[in-house]
Amino acid sequence: MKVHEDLDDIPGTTVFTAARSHLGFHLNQFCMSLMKPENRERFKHDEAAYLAKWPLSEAQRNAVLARDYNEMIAQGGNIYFLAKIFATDGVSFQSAAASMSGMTTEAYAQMMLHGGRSPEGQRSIREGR
Amino acid sequence: MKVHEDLDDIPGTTVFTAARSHLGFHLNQFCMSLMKPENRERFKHDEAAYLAKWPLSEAQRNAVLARDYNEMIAQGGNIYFLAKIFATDGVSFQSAAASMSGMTTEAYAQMMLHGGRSPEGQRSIREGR
Amino acid sequence: MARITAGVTTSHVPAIGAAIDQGRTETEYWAPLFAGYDWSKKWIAHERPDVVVLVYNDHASAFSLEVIPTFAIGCADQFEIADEGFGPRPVPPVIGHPDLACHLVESLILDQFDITVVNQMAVDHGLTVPLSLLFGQPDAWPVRVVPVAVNVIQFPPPTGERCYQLGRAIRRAVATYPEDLNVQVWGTGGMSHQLHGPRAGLINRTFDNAYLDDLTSDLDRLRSMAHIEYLREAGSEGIELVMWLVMRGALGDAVTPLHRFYHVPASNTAVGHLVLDATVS
Amino acid sequence: MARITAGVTTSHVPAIGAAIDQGRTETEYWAPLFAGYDWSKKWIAHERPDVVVLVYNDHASAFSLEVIPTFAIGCADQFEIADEGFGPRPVPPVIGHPDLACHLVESLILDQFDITVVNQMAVDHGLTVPLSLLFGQPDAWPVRVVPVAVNVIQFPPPTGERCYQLGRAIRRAVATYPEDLNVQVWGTGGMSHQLHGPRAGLINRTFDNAYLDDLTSDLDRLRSMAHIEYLREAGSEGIELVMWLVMRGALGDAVTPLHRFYHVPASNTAVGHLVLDATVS
Ligand SMILES: [Fe+3]
Ligand SMILES: [Fe+3]
Repeated sequence: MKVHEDLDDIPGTTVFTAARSHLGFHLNQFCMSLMKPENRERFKHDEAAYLAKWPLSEAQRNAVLARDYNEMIAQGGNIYFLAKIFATDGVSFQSAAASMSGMTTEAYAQMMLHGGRSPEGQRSIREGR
Repeated sequence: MKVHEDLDDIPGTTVFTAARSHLGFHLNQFCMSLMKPENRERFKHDEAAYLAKWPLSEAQRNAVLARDYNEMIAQGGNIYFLAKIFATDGVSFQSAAASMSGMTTEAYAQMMLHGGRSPEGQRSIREGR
Repeated sequence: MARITAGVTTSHVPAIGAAIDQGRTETEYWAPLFAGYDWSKKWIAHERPDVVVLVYNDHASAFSLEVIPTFAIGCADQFEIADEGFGPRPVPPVIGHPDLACHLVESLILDQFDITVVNQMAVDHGLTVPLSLLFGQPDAWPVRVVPVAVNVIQFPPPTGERCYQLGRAIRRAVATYPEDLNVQVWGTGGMSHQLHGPRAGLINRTFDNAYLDDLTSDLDRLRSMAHIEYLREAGSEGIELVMWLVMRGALGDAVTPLHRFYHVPASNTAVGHLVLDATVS
Repeated sequence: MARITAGVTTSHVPAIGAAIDQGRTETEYWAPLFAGYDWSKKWIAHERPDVVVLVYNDHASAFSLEVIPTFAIGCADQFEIADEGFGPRPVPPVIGHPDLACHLVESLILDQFDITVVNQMAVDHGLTVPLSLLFGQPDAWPVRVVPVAVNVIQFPPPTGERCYQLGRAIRRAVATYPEDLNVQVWGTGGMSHQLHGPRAGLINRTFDNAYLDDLTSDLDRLRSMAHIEYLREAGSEGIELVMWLVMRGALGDAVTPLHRFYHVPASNTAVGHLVLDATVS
């Protein structure tokens, strides 16, 4: 996979490059299928059976079943595609974002009400700023 | 529809502009459906019933049923899409081209063997060259 | 001749759409946000544009990973409302302007922009939330829309400079459209936000306000801003801001700021909103 | 580092594919055409490129009228063979080079080309007939392919100059790919032909031969040729020739012609074929 030194230097961030898009193609296409209500019903009825129709890696499949969004992203998922999963679950974007940052929904909501996460120290790993 | 004086000045030629693409959208999308063998079978079995599934104008529908390719093109058809119809019919591209130019397949084939249609007089209506 | 009279920028958060659709605009959380659009709603009711060229990004709604256009322009009569996973927003379908859209795609391709022509697509919150913010909840949208979808999901989006140049080319193309039309250009997305990973929730007020300033006072800085700066400073999803530069390029050299608003938060996002007048006096 | 070593142009008529697939290459009608590729088949067996960046146009196979990209690059592992209405050609699937393709799309977008990224598509005779002409009927294609699909169906295609500049940008991008790869760039389509309407069957030998000449001797003339000239002189479908300019731009300033062939007819079309060496001595 192509190395992007700058992109990989941003703390807590996974930039969705062409190579990640290639890795996550089927995972993200599965997510797109959840834009149809009948597919959401099928998925909710039997998640494993529904997932079996997509050629996902085991890591991808397990991450979906566990709703481990950071792991889905590590396996090529993109947040706008993955949003179809938590929309199907009735989970808000804010709750999903909270879970990815390791915070409770309440603590995250309070952080946002107080101006959000500061960019200080969040810009560059190697430059420590 | 946008006027293209130059494009409309070429004898016997219909340039497939964005406006014609808009006009012929459903006609051409119907043609694309014939890329699946099961759809070709359905179409051959009952052409009118198959065509009824597409929101075509009456002129478009009649032109398809009559295999009037010049009329299909006047109604927004594009030759690469329409090619799916004559491929379904087992008609060669050369025969289809012959019919559009008002020639028999044999006469057209002879013309091509002798170097094709000359560009003389075929470049511009208004300039007569 | 058609003319571009004004530009609008605004963020386009899905939760804003939900607040409107579910009648929650007066709550303590949402009222301050919607108050920032009161001036703009009155302004646009008076301006009555015929067409909005609406620059937005699709969020994995119309475009899957199968085909990812950098710049796509919608030439359809009508655009359905996408189901983003919780049913389509209860808003009217978006009515296109196929004749102007066809003119734009032909002009832009001949002007060296590698446009993807789209004859059928659904539109998501990126396009409909800005319409709701400016027009409220009408039975039918009072404007026709030419959707211009910009890829900002798969890296790299087009550069800020390329977006700015697309805007300039849109301006040239609109000026050669024969019908007398009042055209606005909107740029949506941004401001700072990050929706994924441990850094989710990043907001950078300083960056955002400098961006709002420089859209009228130091455009050269924004035109030359590299993607990595957006990503570091405005959050990974804040790179949507490049779409504002299409709007800015379409307004020509001189603009007059009419209205400015900034608010944090809307869900995970900082909301920025500008109204710019492009009318040459 | 990867390097572009050579370029090939060739027409890509469906009937040529059918003649190969049905074992009719030795008939009176077809033998003179295939003889024109004998030299090239020996040449490429000796050259053994690792990858072909294959510039072609889709003929309403992968792309319907729903989404029409001006420039699309395929990043998939493999591309299936399209069914163009009479079943897929009986040729092996086309194996991609996703890593190089991803590098190209990222480089080109940052270099101000508005590429559409494609992760899944079928490929039609526009791509497979040139492979068959150069490689015959192997069990597997001996080369990986990065498909570059150019819209030439809905007017306007990109200009010749834009195609040439895309080629130059491909050259810059390939030069920064870290792996040592022997890359060829092919431009397909053309030469003069018209497939529709009363003017069907138009062939312009004079125009075609001047085009073959000027690809090495007066490139400026070809770069500035307007679409209307292609349409008037080479037939409406002859505008596919703009794709040859992508190939030419990718070879750099100095090229050495190695082989040239011209033949009329193949079904409705004039066939032109060039092999150009790009190796700097
Ligand atoms: Fe967005
Ligand atoms: Fe072709």
